[in-house]
Amino acid sequence: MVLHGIMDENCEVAFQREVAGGVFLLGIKSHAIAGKAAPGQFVMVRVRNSLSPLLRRPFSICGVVDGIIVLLYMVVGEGTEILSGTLPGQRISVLGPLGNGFRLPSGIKRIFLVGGGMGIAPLLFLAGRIEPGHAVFMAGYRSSEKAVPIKDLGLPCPGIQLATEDGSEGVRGLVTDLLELRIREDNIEDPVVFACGPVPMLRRVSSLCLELGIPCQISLEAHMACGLGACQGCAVPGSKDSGKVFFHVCKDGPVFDAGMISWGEL
Amino acid sequence: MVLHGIMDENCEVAFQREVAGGVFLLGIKSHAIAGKAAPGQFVMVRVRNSLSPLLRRPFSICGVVDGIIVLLYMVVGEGTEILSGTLPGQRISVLGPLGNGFRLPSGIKRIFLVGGGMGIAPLLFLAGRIEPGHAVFMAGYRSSEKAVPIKDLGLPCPGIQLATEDGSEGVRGLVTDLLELRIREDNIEDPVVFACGPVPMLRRVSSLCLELGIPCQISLEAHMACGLGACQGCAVPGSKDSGKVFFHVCKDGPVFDAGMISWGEL
Amino acid sequence: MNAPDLSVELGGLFLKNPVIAASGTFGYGEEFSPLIDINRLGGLVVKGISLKPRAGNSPPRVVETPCGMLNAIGLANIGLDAFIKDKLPKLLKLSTAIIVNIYGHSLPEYGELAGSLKGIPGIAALEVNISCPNVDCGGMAFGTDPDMSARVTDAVAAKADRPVIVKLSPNVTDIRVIARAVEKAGADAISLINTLTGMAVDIEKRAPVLGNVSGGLSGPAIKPVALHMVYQVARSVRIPVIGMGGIMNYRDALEFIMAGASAVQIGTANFVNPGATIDIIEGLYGYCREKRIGRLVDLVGSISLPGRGKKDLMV
Amino acid sequence: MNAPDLSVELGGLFLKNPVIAASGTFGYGEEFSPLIDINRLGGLVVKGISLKPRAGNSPPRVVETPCGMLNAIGLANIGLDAFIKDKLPKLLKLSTAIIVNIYGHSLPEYGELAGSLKGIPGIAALEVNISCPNVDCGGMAFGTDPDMSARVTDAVAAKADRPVIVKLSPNVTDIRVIARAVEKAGADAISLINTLTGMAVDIEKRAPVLGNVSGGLSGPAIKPVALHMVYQVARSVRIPVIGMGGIMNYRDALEFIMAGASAVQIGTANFVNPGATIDIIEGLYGYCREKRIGRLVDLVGSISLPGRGKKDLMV
Ligand SMILES: Cc1cc2nc3c(=O)[nH]c(=O)nc-3n(C[C@H](O)[C@H](O)[C@H](O)COP(=O)(O)OP(=O)(O)OC[C@H]3O[C@@H](n4cnc5c(N)ncnc54)[C@H](O)[C@@H]3O)c2cc1C
Ligand SMILES: Cc1cc2nc3c(=O)[nH]c(=O)nc-3n(C[C@H](O)[C@H](O)[C@H](O)COP(=O)(O)OP(=O)(O)OC[C@H]3O[C@@H](n4cnc5c(N)ncnc54)[C@H](O)[C@@H]3O)c2cc1C
Ligand SMILES: Cc1cc2nc3c(=O)[nH]c(=O)nc-3n(C[C@H](O)[C@H](O)[C@H](O)COP(=O)(O)O)c2cc1C
Ligand SMILES: Cc1cc2nc3c(=O)[nH]c(=O)nc-3n(C[C@H](O)[C@H](O)[C@H](O)COP(=O)(O)O)c2cc1C
Ligand code: FES
Ligand code: FES
Repeated sequence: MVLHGIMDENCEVAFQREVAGGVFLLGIKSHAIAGKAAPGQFVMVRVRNSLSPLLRRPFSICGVVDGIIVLLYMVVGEGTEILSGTLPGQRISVLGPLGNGFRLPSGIKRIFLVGGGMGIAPLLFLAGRIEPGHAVFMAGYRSSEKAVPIKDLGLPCPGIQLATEDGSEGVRGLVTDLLELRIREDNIEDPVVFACGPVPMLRRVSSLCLELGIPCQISLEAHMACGLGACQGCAVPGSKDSGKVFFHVCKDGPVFDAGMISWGEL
Repeated sequence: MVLHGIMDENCEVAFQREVAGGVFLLGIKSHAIAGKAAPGQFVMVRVRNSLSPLLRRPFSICGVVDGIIVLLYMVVGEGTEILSGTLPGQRISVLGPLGNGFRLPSGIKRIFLVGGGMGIAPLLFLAGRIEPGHAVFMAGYRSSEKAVPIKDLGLPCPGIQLATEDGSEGVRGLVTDLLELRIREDNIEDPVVFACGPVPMLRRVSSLCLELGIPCQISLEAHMACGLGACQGCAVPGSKDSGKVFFHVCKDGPVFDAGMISWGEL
Repeated sequence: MNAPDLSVELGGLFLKNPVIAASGTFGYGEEFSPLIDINRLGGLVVKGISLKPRAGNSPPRVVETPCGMLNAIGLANIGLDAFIKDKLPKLLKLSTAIIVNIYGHSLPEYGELAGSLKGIPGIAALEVNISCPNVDCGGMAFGTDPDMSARVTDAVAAKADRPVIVKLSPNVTDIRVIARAVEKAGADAISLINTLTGMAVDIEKRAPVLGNVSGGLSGPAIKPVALHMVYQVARSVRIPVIGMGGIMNYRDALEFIMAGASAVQIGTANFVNPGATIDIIEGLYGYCREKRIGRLVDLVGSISLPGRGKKDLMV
Repeated sequence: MNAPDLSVELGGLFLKNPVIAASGTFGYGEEFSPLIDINRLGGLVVKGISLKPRAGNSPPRVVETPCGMLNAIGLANIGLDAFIKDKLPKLLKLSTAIIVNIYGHSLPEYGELAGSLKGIPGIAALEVNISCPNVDCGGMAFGTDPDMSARVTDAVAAKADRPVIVKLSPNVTDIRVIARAVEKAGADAISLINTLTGMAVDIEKRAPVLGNVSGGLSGPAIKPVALHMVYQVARSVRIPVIGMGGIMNYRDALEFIMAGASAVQIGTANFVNPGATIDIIEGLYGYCREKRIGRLVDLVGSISLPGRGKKDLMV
């Protein structure tokens, strides 16, 4: 599902809010990009008009509300630090929507959305497109401080099962344990898994789903220069089955069937 | 008059105000630097905490009020553009006070302060140290839009004679014409000239004063890296009389006796 | 005043304006077509093509550095046959000069590439990459040795039926020597610079960031180095020079043109601003109009050098 | 845990920590003494000294570039005699290693400089600049040729009675060749990199910005190039390597150390942050404490290289 109509727009910031420790919800006005965006797609943001940082930063689209693209991001380095200082009314350059996006299955399925950390961002957008009651949303964090209060984001909000590694909120443990428990023990008909998060988590989700024969789409990250498929910078190794040595996250992805990726090399 | 006690301080911005088209008055809180600063000295400002722009920007100290260093600057490039966006309460790193400063003559003299454009900045500081009535302040600008409303700066304010090149305010012409008129025609006892501004203006002032045997101190600019006399980047050619091939603006200057400089090479 | 004339001629290659998208940063053109009107470009250099397809290096392949980026793509490309079959037909529908960037692992491979592209109508020129630092066999070795550079140039020029641009590596002691060698060997134009070799270390992992350890540095960080080499080469050869390295806007482009470049290529800037090429064309146009410059070519190499002044005087 | 040990030994030169102020950026030390406690530095390299005083190049001498700066100071210095008489006595009162950077216009001059500094107690080491790109006679020529580099090294080592550090130019095709040549000729340590040659054009004046046309590029922009050369040289010689080029903070310093540098020099960063050297010492100290690293030297060259992975595979 490669979409056309990519735009580079100098957009006004609608809102910027710290929703958890170092985690920000950013609203950017762009009817054009918002109108085309599909769950799983991302944008490349120029955090300021300067030679440093030089490259744009990729962020998943977390939702679209009234012509506003919503991003959910964590401050991890200089780029996100600068971005978090951008105020409503200021303008930033946004390139998108980029990438393929998730493919929702037809027919009634039991859909598991499994997000680790900021990996919940594209899944929240996806959740909004699924009929209520058909999806289970599982989110995992290190600790409660980093846990995003999903209900307060102003986005269509699924019911959430939470896991924290230190047990400070929700179930103690990894979100993959949550998933494994549900998926192995319950008698679930036609489950489908969508996952996004850190590589070790995705590796675990993938192997679980591959083992159980459950369809699974994961969204990957890679360092990017262009986001457009032009530079070939964002390579990830393809599995033997995929028939490809490398995929490019920005164009072939960021969403891949779990079986396409050579997890051992990632 | 080389002063010691240079400091590098991360200072709070006290105020920032656009006083003319693209000209800003910036107040920076530093009791330490303000306490040591003398007219003619300058500071090196890091316009933001980032690798680009890399180097600090030099600005003359325009005045000192209640532990606040006041700078008057014009937006000409990226550094000054960024600086002009700094808001009260934010912090910027300031290195100073640097350079030698003006040497006020002893005894009663007739003091002419001649500033072109932003060259008025160090002269305003100097004017505040001269007994009222002993100094004539002449300021020249391209046009009235760029003319700084000196009375509104909140600094000790001398009487001003204004020249604009287009005649839109004050006398039409160059500030050097004003000076020449006064200095040649009036019967002035013991005149002394202090000047700061663009090189062509300073060249004219210097040759006039050298011709008439009037003591003249001028403040020069040069591209700087360190501001401390360490890099030797800020060289200006010395006159034959000076006995030096080059002076360094940051350490030997920025204030020089007009006769020390090889004006033809500048 | 008439509209300024931005057109240039580069050793038989005619461009409507001097702004060319650089190899490896513009894909096969189509990637940017949703964003800009590619027909407005002076030209477009495609990603470097080899005889056989190549998958490229292990990731990570790109990393940001201060005002620049390192890439170790490893010359990943679809190979000559797929290029001619799948990409070229679309490219040749564009009304901009299509320049095919080629590289080989041996002299015969370079010759074979040039031979295979012979006779295909529409290809405006060949750009010969003797300078990519990412492939341990070939690449580097050719471009850093004047003799090998000349032999590659000769191998391509002997087979090519259109202008041959040789693209130089900056990772050399004296680039003028290489430039003169390829000029003598039959190059119609020279382009420079390719990337400087560099590296980044991940101090958390205590490992190189790039899967390939080292990579090529591009972007504004290298502009001063590129500009100096363009200046040096332009004064050392009679064939036209195409300058690149960190050009982000029309002012940067003018620096290269005034230093001696007849045309410029835009690489990394496309990632930061996909409209960079168009903005630069418009900027050059506006500059010429404002300064009443009838033909942009009159600016080429127009800097005046300072007198000796007090340089190197004893105190 | 005990306090981490930051001390290093560089071919007979002992430093309490691996952070050294780089030549030309720290004057003769006194310029920074109002701002930092110079005694805390591992060492301090003075501005390059020649036999006779030199006034240096015509201004402008410095210009900012993206994440970097160009300088064309032209090795302005007070000359050997004035240095020994006026500057050295004050310097030798400091409790940090004083390293004297020297350069000559001929082999005998290099030898004479080393000879004149012989026997002066307190000088910790000589750093031989064979790499300054700003002087048209000498400088460049020595450092870009392995043979000449070796002969300069030999000339100095023959006369010197303390460790000889040879400082390499990055403006070469293969820096490993030069490094091995100076090692063989008797260098006790190697420092690198000096500046990359670069240029800037003033498009308003249509002239080079620098009075000297070209200058040396330093600062963060060159860090990737410097890091790669340090990595290469550290793997090619047995003598210790001192790394520099764009180090702004302790994380940058760690990149160089992990890539193979036993010590680092801090240049341009001193202009941006006069406390840079001290901040870096404290940063390294804090890092070692946090990571429970007893001796910083254990980090030298500690990066692990990736397996070949899929590098250079065909599709
Ligand atoms: C398709 C995609 C979607 C993403 N969606 C989100 C999201 O919704 N929310 C969120 O918080 N983060 C997301 N990320 C990660 C985000 O791009 C990085 O956290 C961000 O680029 C870090 O920039 P920095 O300057 O703060 O960090 P630095 O570490 O200083 O960045 C240095 C360089 O590395 C790159 N980089 C660093 N970390 C990553 C990473 N994880 N992935 C890709 N490049 C990286 C940066 O883009 C930059 O070029 C996404 C990444 C990708 C590829
Ligand atoms: C001792 C001294 C005192 C000064 N006092 C004042 C003052 O009171 N008010 C004021 O408005 N300006 C003053 N200037 C000039 C001021 O430093 C420059 O306008 C400023 O550095 C421009 O920075 P930019 O990034 O906006 O411009 P850019 O042109 O983008 O700067 C690029 C580089 O060139 C340097 N540069 C550019 N113009 C000058 C210049 N005229 N002098 C020195 N370096 C320059 C910058 O510092 C920077 O390193 C003074 C300069 C000196 C040397
Ligand atoms: C991601 C990337 C891939 C590149 N691939 C090629 C290539 O295949 N062939 C080539 O000759 N140059 C290649 N280059 C070099 C550029 O064409 C250009 O010479 C260099 O990046 C300097 O210009 P810039 O600073 O404007 O990017 C590549 C550069 C980048 C950044
Ligand atoms: C203004 C300036 C003057 C320099 N003078 C000398 C010198 O006299 N001798 C020398 O060996 N290196 C000299 N250098 C080079 C530095 O010592 C250092 O090698 C280079 O700047 C790279 O390090 P950096 O990026 O940390 O500045 C000078 C550098 C600068 C910026
Ligand atoms: S980021 Fe350029 S191809 Fe994916
Ligand atoms: S700016 Fe460094 S010596 Fe004057």
